[in-house]
Amino acid sequence: MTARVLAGRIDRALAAAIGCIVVLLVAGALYDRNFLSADYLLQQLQVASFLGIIATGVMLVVLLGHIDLSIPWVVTIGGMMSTAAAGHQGWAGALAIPFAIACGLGIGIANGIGVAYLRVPSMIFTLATNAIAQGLMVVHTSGFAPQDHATPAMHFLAVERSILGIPNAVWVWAAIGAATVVLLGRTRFGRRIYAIGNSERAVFLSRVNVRLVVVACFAISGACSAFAGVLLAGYSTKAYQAMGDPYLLPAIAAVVLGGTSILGGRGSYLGTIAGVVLVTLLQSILSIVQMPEAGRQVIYGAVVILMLLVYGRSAKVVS
Amino acid sequence: MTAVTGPRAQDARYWLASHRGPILAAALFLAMFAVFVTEHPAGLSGNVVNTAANKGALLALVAVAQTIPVLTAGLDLSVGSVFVMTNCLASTVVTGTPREVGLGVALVVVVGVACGALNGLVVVVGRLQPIIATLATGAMYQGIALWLRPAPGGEIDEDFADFVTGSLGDVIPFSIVVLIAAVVVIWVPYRRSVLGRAAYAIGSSEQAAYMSGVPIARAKFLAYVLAGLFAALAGLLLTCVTYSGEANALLGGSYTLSSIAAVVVGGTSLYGGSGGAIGTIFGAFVLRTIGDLLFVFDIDPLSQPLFLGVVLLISVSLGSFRLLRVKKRLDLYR
Amino acid sequence: MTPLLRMEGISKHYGGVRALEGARLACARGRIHAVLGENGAGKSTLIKVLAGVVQPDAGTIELAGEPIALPDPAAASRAGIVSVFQELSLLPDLSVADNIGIVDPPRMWHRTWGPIDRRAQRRRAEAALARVGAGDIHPLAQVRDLPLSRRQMVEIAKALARDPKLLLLDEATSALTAADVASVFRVLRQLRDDGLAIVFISHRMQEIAELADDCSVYRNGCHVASFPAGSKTSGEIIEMMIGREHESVFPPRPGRASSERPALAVKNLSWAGRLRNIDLEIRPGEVVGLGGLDGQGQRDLLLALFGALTGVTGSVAVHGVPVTLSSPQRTRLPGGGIALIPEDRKTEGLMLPMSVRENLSFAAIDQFSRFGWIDRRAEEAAIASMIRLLGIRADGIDGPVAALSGGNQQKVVIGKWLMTRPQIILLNDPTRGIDVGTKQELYRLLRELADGRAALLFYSTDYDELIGCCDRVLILYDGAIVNVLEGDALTEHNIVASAHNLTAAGAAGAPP
Amino acid sequence: PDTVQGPGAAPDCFKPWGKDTKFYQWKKKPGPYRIALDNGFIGNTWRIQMIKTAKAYAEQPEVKAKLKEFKVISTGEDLPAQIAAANNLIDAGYDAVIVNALNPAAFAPVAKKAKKAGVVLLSFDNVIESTDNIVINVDQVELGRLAARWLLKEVKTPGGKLLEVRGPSGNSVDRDRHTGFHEVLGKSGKKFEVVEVIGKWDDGTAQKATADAIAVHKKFDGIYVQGGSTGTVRALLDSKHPMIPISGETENGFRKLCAQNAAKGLHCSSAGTGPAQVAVTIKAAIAALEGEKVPQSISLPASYVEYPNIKEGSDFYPALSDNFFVGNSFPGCKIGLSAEEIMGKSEANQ
Ligand SMILES: Nc1ncnc2c1ncn2[C@@H]1O[C@H](COP(=O)(O)OP(=O)(O)OP(=O)(O)O)[C@@H](O)[C@H]1O
Ligand SMILES: Nc1ncnc2c1ncn2[C@@H]1O[C@H](COP(=O)(O)OP(=O)(O)OP(=O)(O)O)[C@@H](O)[C@H]1O
Ligand SMILES: [Mg+2]
Ligand SMILES: [Mg+2]
Repeated sequence: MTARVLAGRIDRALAAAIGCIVVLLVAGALYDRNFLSADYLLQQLQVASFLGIIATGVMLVVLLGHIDLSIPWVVTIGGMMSTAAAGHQGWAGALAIPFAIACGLGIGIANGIGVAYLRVPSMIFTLATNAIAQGLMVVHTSGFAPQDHATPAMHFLAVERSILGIPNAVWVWAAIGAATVVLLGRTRFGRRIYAIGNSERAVFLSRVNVRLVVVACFAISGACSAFAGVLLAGYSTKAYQAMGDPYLLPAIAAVVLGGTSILGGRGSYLGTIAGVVLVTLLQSILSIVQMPEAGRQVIYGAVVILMLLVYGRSAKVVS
Repeated sequence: MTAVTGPRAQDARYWLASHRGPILAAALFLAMFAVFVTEHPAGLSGNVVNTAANKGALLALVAVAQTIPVLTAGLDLSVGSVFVMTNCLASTVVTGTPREVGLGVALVVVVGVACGALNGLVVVVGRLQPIIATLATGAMYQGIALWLRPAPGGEIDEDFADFVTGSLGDVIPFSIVVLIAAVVVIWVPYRRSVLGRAAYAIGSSEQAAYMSGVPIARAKFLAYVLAGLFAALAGLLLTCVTYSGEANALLGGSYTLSSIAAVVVGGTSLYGGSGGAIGTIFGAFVLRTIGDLLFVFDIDPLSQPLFLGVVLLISVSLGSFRLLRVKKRLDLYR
Repeated sequence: MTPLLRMEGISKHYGGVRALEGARLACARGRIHAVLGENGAGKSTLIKVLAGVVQPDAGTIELAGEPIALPDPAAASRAGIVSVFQELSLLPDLSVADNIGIVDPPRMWHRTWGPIDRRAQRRRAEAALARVGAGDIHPLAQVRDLPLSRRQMVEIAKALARDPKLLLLDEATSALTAADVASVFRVLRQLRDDGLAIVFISHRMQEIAELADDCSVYRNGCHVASFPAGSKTSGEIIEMMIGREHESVFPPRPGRASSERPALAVKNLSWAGRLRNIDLEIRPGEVVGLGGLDGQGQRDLLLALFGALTGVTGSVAVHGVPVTLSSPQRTRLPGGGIALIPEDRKTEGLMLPMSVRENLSFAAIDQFSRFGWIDRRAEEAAIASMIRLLGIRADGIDGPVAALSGGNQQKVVIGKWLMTRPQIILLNDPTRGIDVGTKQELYRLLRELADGRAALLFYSTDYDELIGCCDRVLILYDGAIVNVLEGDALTEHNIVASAHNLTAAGAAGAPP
Repeated sequence: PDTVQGPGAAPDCFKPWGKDTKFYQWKKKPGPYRIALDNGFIGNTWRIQMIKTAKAYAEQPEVKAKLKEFKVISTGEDLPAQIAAANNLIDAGYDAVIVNALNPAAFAPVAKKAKKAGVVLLSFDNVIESTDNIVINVDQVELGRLAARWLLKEVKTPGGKLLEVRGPSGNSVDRDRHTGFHEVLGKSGKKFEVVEVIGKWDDGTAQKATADAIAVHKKFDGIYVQGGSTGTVRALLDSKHPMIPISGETENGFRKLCAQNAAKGLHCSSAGTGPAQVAVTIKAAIAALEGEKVPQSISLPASYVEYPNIKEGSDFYPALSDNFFVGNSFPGCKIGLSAEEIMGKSEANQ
């Protein structure tokens, strides 16, 4: 495999994802012209940005060769903690959003510690922290009957369109995305993420604090999810139980459809963006054309497999 | 290390080293179950054992299904969907005359095998990452389940169901007999077969296995087929437990995730190459007993999810005690 | 008589890289055929073509006069072609017995359908191990737990247990100690006399001289010449391999360094019963060797000094300053720190799918980054000079290292560490799988590093190397230093004698 | 139990489902009783509210006096675990077991077993489809019909486009409400095109689905949303779609939005089942254990309110959470304290 082949692979994922997006839009437009209206497209972008922010964290973790199944309830924690803090007077209320992100960060760090220090497979450690996060939120809701109304700031970030008529959520995602592109491509930390995904052992023997990088990635993932929870609360103007449930599998699917190897070490953020848009559009279009849930699931699965067959095949086993 | 170094003792040491996972899981299960039955007002009665067995056997079958692809360093995220889909199917076809019931059972098993075969094809011929390929096929099976059973219902031959979920002589739960039979008739021969060992070889190092001339494609394919088979057996058992079918995506999802946890608690490495069905079965029973602890400790109803989460976290982290014994830090990294 | 094997016009290209170009090889029954060539000459590719692992772009293969297709390793195996690959093909999680019996194991009840007969398999494994002289390996041991040299023995036993007609050994002895090599050679000669054809690849010239009946030399993917062994001097052979003249192998050793403060001083270092009370001192400019039978704690000692072990006791001082080596990060010290060239480059030294650039600069990335931001220009410049310094042959720096030949990969590993400008360099058998030409460059490089006031601790399984390169050699036995050889006492005889811990002090040169 | 003739105890509270509903009578057991609640899923507000109500009800002095133990077990989404929990509760000798079933069809074996063991089995909300237990529920099909009737009344045009935001696929309540809704529409003789999307009773999902539907179809004449009604109204408001009649569930947030926007022309009807039905179920359990006659199937009144009657303080509570389910008062049942009070109290603690 030469660099060109490798680069070609990533480009192919991106190109295929974009191709699929175009096909979906055309198919949608054949069903109803309004699919191509700016209204509809901007709305998809707005909704995609919530998923995109979550997928950003997921991608970092997947690049390490791990997975984060605690997404659903960390999103919920983000929403519920921000609204709960907003209910307080004074500085606690003002710091609602940072507070929620800090909560996500905390769970992310716990995930990282479990994975990096206790060496529990991420797939089940994060499963357990997800269960704990859910337990905490049930206790939280039942205990103090907390405030769960979103603040104007949250609503502003999630829904309003301040610049060029583009939803603020999209700008937020763009900023996070740009930071991620830089982080992955231009920084030492980014190098280390890819390297750990390829050979943790070699990275350890290169005097890198592997555990710290792993903890950092899980922490970022937790923070991203919690922040997405804040935006979702802003979108719905409230936080509620299980609000993160619909985001786990789409986030993973988006990352993988964007060409990131689920085994880690390979992937580009541009691909993830395309994956997020693709998944969002696919869900939306299947919903609009009133495909019954049964058919929707079958088509969803088939599309994922077909797309991966186009570009996601692994190399044959030869030296 | 022991001071004994005779050849027997040495063999025993190697045996112990390679079976540590199942032994630990079994010990954990026995301890938890002992606490549960001593606290249960009915004690160690046939009914209590039967209830625990039925509940445990369901997850155990799904988790065994998960184990086999995991041994090849794969993963089958569709086991839960196949479980649910075969449940929906069985609630339609396993009814009528004894002959029809028999044919129905056979059909359910065949469909499970077919799902496994499709997974196998996608993974082997399509060369897709199993985790994502089975996520996608899982969605498809879930869709088919919804199509088969748009709302909960259906029926199953009640005599058949009662027999399967009952106890032999009110002592030995039949579901345990099914489980043991599955191990003896399917797992053990598989473990001893060339293709079974090939699964371990692939999980250990696919590259090396290929270079050694191990039949990779056939072994992987078979692993997914067996996963489908075991998931279908679980779906059948679920139908017997519930007398009905339901295309519940949440149920499938929770079984898929629990099955992975059971595999890990049972001592099988998610990286493939080591472990096995016996450990997984105990792992599944450990997980199932966690829920029973709600019975034992009087926990505030709204704190129960938190309690379950904490116990789950502790049980999956128990394995990290082995880290204390690791002398070579390098060995922590793969 | 037609040779057992004849390959003609074999070509293989990887993208723009030419691995083989019209190569040929013929070898006869009852002969050991050595294949020689520098790193990247295409030897392994040739073997992989024969083993069915790699499909050639062009060319024909005949076995016993019949054309044969080898679409996959299983086909080669059926044809009686069995290989020991440069990267071992063992299954780390399986037992030694399972590994040896992985293909076509003995079965109970029925020859094709019966379950595997584990007892018979174990007996077979024990016999195969005993035959190559590795009876010390327990058949139930997991391969993962064996040191590299034992694994290599298992791999050879596995190959022999398959009753080959044609046996291919690609650097099968690269990690073996002299004693193991001797017993393997005994078996190989026996097999040759039984009528097997054997293809043998090694970078150790003395092994070729000792074993080969015929030789074929390759260069840049092309066949250069074939001739009976002994008809050419080793100087001539090396010239054919590297295409230029070849000088004396080891660079001259300067006299002993002055009695200045040691760069590395270790006192009473012990670990887990595997290292016992190790005392050693290395001064700047010194190259100290670690010798002895393989698995006597040499590798553990290097790992301990690199902070990769837990529970190490004793004291370590670098330039007189006591340090706690509780993790590799701690070996990053002011003024350069400690570097370790690890044992297994594929899993420990490199991130194979990543580019040459990313691998080379990985350990030294701090030098090219400010606040975590990488200065790509500075990085590129440093990489370019390192590639020049080591003569790394790569198709640009943005291709994956996986595409480099074994020897070039090893150079990348070394380059990666040299970029950190270490003051203490720990080398774990760094010349494994490196051709003579490169080896020689490496020896020169080590000496230059020492001259640049680095302190080197050098473990090698090759005694000549220890003798030629080191100022002093510490012989380890069972985790303890049993002898220190230097000056005139540094001879092969003394190394072998003290490696087996046979010598009372004085019999083979007293330690200073 | 014996099958007996009505009328049963507390006829204002335990209203028989239909004319031919049987009445059950168990032998009077000496109190105090051990009663257990076997709950499945817990991760949503409705369930949390339900459990809090159950606990609070069991703590009321007159109820507490009759109870030796009130145990609650939540098993999560895992159906077999919920079945096993029910079996364990029966084996452990609880006098009555109450189930909110994950799958209504799946508890037939449990009902069989309870009958054999002489344990009183009751179910509510997602009720057990078996005559071997006492069923307490709101008529879900009727809820669908109610929505359709109201929309037919509000939508003045002879036809048009309606949006139906449905619940999770495969669920029996979703099916029932959908059936009732279409039954009435079908019989109305008007020509409506119904666009169905899936909101999964989840505000976020419903909001997205509604927003997408509006963006593509541009104009609807009315909406029926089974759950996640707050999200649907949000999407309507965010899209600047003209106000249209919406029939939704009983979320406090939904009713708040309706009241706030009523002046702008937003007309709503809100119908559903409050979590306080658990208290009615406990009451029925005690009645059965005390040897009273109890209908096998009890019909609870739906909490229903429509424009312009949505009143602050009785139909919605500005101080309470949007996620709160209103409509918990069952006047005939004299439950003693309403869920509003339970939630309101802890709200005040803050
Ligand atoms: N650009 C960055 N963005 C975000 N986090 C970073 C960045 N660079 C480093 N980090 C985080 O900070 C940690 C410390 O960085 P640094 O590169 O100094 O680690 P190190 O050199 O391995 O550690 P040390 O030398 O202190 O033992 C990293 O492991 C990583 O988790
Ligand atoms: N998979 C591959 N992709 C791209 N290039 C490859 C691949 N495998 C080998 N090559 C290239 O083919 C050439 C021959 O490699 P080969 O491994 O056969 O060399 P070798 O003679 O065995 O060298 P060494 O002595 O270092 O093992 C090298 O230039 C190498 O870079
Ligand atoms: Mg080679
Ligand atoms: Mg080599």
